[in-house]
Amino acid sequence: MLLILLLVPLFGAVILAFVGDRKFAPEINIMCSAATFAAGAGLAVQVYMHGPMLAGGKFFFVDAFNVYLSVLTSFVSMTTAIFSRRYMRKEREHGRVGHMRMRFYHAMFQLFIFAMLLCLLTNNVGVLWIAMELATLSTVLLVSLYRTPTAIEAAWKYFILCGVGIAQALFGTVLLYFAAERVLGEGGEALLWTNLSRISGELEPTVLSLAFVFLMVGYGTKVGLVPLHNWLPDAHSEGPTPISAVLSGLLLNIALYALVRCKVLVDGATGTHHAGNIMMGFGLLSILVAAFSLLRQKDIKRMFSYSSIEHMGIATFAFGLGGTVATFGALLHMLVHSLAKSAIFFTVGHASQMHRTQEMDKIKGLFRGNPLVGWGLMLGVMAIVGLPPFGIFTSEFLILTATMKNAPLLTPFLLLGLAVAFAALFRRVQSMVAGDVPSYQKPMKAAHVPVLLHMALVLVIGIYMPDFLNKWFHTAVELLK
Amino acid sequence: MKVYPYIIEFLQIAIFLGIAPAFTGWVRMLKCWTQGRTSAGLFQPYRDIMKLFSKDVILADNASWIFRFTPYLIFGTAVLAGGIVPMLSIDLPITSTADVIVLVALFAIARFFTALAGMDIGTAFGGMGSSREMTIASLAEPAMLMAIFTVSLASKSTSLSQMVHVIYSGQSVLRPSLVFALLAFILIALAETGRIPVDNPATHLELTMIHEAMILEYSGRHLALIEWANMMKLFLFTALGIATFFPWGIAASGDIGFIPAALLIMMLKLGIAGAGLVLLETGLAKMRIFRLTEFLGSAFLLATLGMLSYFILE
Amino acid sequence: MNIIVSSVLLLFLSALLAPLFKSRQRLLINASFLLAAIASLLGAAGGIWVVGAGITSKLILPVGLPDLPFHLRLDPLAGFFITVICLLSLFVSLYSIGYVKGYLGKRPVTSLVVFYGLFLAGMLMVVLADDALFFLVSWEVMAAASYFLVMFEDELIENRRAAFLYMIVAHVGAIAILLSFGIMAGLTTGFESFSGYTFDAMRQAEFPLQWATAAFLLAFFGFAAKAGVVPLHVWLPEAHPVAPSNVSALMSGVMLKTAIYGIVRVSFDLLGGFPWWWGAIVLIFGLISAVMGVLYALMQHDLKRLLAYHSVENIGIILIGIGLSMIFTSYNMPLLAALALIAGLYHTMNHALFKGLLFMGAGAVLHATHERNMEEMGGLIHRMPWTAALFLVGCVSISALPPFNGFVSEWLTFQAFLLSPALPGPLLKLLIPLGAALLALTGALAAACFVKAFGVTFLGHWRGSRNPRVQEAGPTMRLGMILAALMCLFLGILPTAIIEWMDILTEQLVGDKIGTTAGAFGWMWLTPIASERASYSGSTVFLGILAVVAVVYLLLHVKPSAIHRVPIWDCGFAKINQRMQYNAASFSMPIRRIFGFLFNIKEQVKLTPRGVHPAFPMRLNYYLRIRDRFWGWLYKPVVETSFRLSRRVGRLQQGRIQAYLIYSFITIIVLLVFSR
Amino acid sequence: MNINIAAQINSFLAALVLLTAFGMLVQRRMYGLVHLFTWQGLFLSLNTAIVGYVAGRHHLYISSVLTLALKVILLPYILHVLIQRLKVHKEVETVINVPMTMLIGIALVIFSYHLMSPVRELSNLVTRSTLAVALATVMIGLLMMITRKHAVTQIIGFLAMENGLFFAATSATYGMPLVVELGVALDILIAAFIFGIFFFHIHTTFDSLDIEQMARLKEED
Repeated sequence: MLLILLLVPLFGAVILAFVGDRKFAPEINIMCSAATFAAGAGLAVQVYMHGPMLAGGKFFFVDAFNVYLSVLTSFVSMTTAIFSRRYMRKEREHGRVGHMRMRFYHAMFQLFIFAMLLCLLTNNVGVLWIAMELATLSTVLLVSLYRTPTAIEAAWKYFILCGVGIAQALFGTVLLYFAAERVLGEGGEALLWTNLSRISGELEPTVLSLAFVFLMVGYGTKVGLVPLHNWLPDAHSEGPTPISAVLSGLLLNIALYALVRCKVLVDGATGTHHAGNIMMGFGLLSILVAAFSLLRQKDIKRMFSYSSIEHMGIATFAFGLGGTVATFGALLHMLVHSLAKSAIFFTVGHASQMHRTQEMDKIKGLFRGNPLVGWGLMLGVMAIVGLPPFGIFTSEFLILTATMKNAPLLTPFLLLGLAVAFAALFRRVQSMVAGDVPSYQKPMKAAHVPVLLHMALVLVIGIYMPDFLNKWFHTAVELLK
Repeated sequence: MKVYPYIIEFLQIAIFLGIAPAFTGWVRMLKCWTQGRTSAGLFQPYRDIMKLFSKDVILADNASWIFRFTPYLIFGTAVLAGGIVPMLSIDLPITSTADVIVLVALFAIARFFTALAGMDIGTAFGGMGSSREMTIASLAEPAMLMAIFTVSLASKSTSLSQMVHVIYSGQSVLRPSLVFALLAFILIALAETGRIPVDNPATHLELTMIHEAMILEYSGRHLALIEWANMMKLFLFTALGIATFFPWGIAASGDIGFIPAALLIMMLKLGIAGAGLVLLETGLAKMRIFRLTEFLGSAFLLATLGMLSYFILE
Repeated sequence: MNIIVSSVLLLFLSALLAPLFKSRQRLLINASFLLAAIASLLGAAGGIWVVGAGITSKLILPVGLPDLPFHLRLDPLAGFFITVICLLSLFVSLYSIGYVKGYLGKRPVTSLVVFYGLFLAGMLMVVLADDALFFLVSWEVMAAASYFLVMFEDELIENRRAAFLYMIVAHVGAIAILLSFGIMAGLTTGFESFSGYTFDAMRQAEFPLQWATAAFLLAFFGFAAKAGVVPLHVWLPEAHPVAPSNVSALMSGVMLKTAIYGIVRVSFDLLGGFPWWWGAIVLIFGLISAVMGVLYALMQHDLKRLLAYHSVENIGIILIGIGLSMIFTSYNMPLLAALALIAGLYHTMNHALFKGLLFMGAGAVLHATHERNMEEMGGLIHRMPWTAALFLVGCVSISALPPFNGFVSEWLTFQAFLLSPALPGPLLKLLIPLGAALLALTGALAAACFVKAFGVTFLGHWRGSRNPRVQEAGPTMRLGMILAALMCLFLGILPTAIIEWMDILTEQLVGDKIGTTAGAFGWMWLTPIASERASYSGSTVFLGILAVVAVVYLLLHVKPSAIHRVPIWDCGFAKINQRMQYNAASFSMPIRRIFGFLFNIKEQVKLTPRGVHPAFPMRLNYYLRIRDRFWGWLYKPVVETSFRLSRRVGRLQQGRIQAYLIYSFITIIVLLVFSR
Repeated sequence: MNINIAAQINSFLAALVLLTAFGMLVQRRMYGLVHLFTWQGLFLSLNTAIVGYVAGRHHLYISSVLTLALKVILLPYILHVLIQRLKVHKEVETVINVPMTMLIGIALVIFSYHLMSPVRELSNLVTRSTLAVALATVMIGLLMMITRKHAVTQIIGFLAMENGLFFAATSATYGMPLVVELGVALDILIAAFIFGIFFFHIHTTFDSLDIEQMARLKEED
């Protein structure tokens, strides 16, 4: 099951590379992703039945934490594939992408998914790093798909900054390995997460605290934490929308996942709350900076990428905070945020296609022009700013509660950030959805399935959390203790 | 149950209806004397009302039902108020329907509808009258209530008969708070009943008139009712002042025997009060409308002083 | 319980069905608003029964957080507010059937219908909620739904601005409420478990004073923001006028009351045992809102805006009652506390009814004339007599004139004021009566304001330049208004019955009731505390006036005398036209002069004189603009600061990749130093 | 060859690596940079081989060969080709304020030494003393990327960082597990192709490789 999950996208990439830009390429893309999702679901059931498991000779490892993320990843990638079918077709009609690039796009999309799943499922911290780098590389050229000067600039920044960051992470990994080797002895065993987590208590604290700095900076760059975030708005705003959706919906989650794994080890080793404090610091900084930057955005996708920074900040903060409630909230937050945010990006993509621009001042009258896009965007934003009954409210409620308990003095800052972000997002979105239809707005058939699906899920999770999810989260919380 | 109180009640209302014009006449008569004119006599108001009743009604084209309904309402409230204020006897059955706050509210209703009637025809004068009337009222009412509160603090009640009873039964002879309250009350009464220096009942000079401006379009029985109600209002305020501040001589119990005496004493007091009113009116000059804030402000100040002095001195 | 829940479900149903009938708008309107009306009827019945029987029932829904499912609790307090909400929503739903049809052919009304249902359901859920999470969820559902209702006619920029402002204020308020609940929950269980978030736990818990104060202040801030208490009221006169009138009726009438409910619930029920100055705070803010609200209302010439400012005023009056009650409670005088609380709650119900009535009337006018500016109206009483009469009832009630309901609650409040000398503190003794004077001022000004509102709108001649075809409101609209008007009268002349019905509330909240004494003189005398203290019988006043009027009328019409209709006399002035009438601005001019210092007034007169003599100007332009001072004081600074900050933050993203590399470089160095 | 000779060679090579790193920091010419980079790669692979020999870790030979192939032959070749294709070989880049950068570099060396001293205490490998050098190389690579304004030089700086990391791996733990080494190599390969493509894109769109002009996406106004 697990191998299927990994192999499908890999072969999908190869196949699509050959299929190229035939008429049915998007369908194949969708099929591959669907298969991936099916496999992921199967795996989830397996884990739900028999609990955590090792596979492929200790090479792969599945537990409550990464299984739900991998299901999420495969799911969102499937919906994104569905969305991108219509979207990219439109883009072709607009003549923004050519034959060669479509081929490239589809192949890279699958490769990207493969990289992310590998990240999640591998048991080897080194391989985790490699997969992460792979994920970066596979998306770099997707970001520059349109070959406009800004797109190339964005991609370049993405490439360089993430490359540098990830390099730091590798150094951190080396140090980790060094520390582990002294306990576990030589050989590849020493990089296996299962072993590491088992003996994390005996690892050398000084080394690990050093290692964590590099890991933090490395993976933090990919999570998009301030002040390492600068690549993120550019990359999100310049790439094709499906890519923006998966970038902020999934990739950030994956990076955060890696970071959290490392944090657990470090905490285990040092026995202090050192790593947690660092993460909290980064998280809070990200929330505030992102919230205030939101106020002055003109480009719609840029704005939502900043909101992604903010939410990643919240999740990081919560993980840093630790404790049952906060961790639970953080896990939930990762889930609902990626659902809601990708849904938003879908609608945003359609909106900007309808107006042939990403400038928010020019986007108007979505309610009238295309109710689905308009309401989808509105509801998505209401979810993302944390209005009940959507799931993000629940997670933020939990996180706030935990904050009030453990770090009451930080609560006002958190709330300030949330309030400002609320105001900023609402101000813009309202002016986009409301009002009369401008003359230059082109009607179009929107891909409604993904949007509705995501919003429905977010809503349901908000008011009723299914039991298995609850169980998973609780076991995951136990793991991350 | 006792019958007498109800008899007294009706007696009082009847007397009230009957005497009110005479009191106005009395005031006018004194005024003529002080100004060296020959007066039309005590009963001129009756003649006026009669005349108006016998005349037909001249109604503007666009007068609505409000315009026609208002006179009756004003009259009704006036009569009801007359039933409430204890003039002859303390325990009147109706008194307990309404305490002094309700009394103020009754006047407010009348004012409300008069003002509406003023705007109904859509003339400049009507609107001006209504606007000014409501402005003055909105300043006068708080002062009025402050004065009343002072008294009701002293008598631990807002029910009129109770207030009168407490003061009557001599627990309070010449308290400073009451003195202040009385002064305030006089100023307010001048404002409420539209006398000089606030308003001049005897003129139709466009820019100075307030109350007259509102009822400019009325005629016939409507006007009669309004005039009569105004006379009652004047009478009522005087009676109220007398009852709350100088109740001595009023019939303490619901015994019919005391009534004639009470009636006489009341007449006497009214006479004196009217004289006082005339002295004030001839002494003062009509104020500009924006000076009224000072006038009513001082009334409010006095009332407040009364209340403070109740807490501080007593 | 089940009745209420079922009514909530019905409302959801009406909301959910709407999209299905997208295509059949007329059917949609009839069906869904009828459904809403039925639901409200159910709710009202349930509420009345619950309060009457004084029962408390609970329910735990299987949804929500795994550790914190949604708790519902229906006690008399909730029942009372449900009654208020449902009564008005019943009338308004009936009214809406006619009103919303006015949009047919202009715009799709689906969203209006959907959010109307959600809005009502949200309000009911707020009242039912028995744990912090569910409370906040329903609170925000209510806020969001009403936000969309305000934005219904979204092509107008002013509507969007208003809606946005409303949303922001509401959300900030919600955050404050969340914090206050957080504090309470934390003190109950130390965040160990989520059970701390249930209201039951908060009831049981004992809070240290300083924390309780913090919680109370936060909650008061949040609820005040919702209720539009000065200085947080600025959103209210923006948002209420631009909403469709049936919605503004609900928003003004009952949505603000959920905030009142919150204040009562938190202070009396959850926290309890407060010091006197909490009450003083509530009282003071109540007084300020009352006076400022009515003064600002006087300056308006937009009918619905005027009404919105009156909501601020009336919320103030309600808070006065509650504040007094809190003060009395803190000095352990249950009877007086009960009196004051009854006054506040009674006014809550009254305001719901007459403000709803007034907004419905204003809506009818808007519906007929497509005009909100009073300066353009006049003489409507001839063209729409029903609306005029019903609006008049509303005016009389809100101006606190007997025998209508507004007077009863105001009278009770006065009584509460007059009993304040019983308080120990000399300071309170001296100051509270002044509050009574302010209340009196408010009442008188309100009367002035409504003379203006009614007079300018319905009386005189038509002032407008264009002259639209105006016809009377439709039957359903009239039905809604008539019912509300009747309720106003009923509450006015039979207060004792209502108060005996409400007694259970005060009994539970402050531990005493005034009902028995109120009933002492039989059903028609309202005598709180003691009969020699004070007494009022609305019915007698009503009947008395009625009798006298009838008698006089009959006497005068025994012999029929002609009524001659003639042109206006007006002191014999020649040809008067409608531009010579007093209008809204000129009516309120004296008061504007007197209280001018409170407003931000810009007034200018432009004369363009004819050549011959400056004394005979060709034309004269008069320009008047009155602004709410609180804009400049409170809101502008916040906005400007945040934008300045965001400009600062923007510098981070300055484009050059080297700079970004430097960031990460420095970050590493700093962290290394920090963790070495 | 006994341990301490090996250690001496090892640290000598480390010194050379550091030297080349500094050289790159101040080298103005493209080709010069590429040559320096090649040298660095060579030293690395030598070092790896020796360490492998001393520590008897045979998979280190593989990675040393990999390094040789990748960083001494392939990458420099690619760079050469690109530089010629894009005609940037004549371009001489102005390095701002050489002494300053040098000083910062030195400070970095000291800092990383200070930083790595605890690790050094713990380690009992021959190569333990070179860990500091590895970190310093990484840092200097980063510093180089910061100071340079040319796409190619930035990439070279990036690769230098990669070298440093590799060096760190060998010197801290006698190299990572083989699978990781392979993966890293693969990644670097892909990266090489990607930046190759990039150079062309940038050159075609901006008709120069100066990244100063890639500063349009910004917030401040």
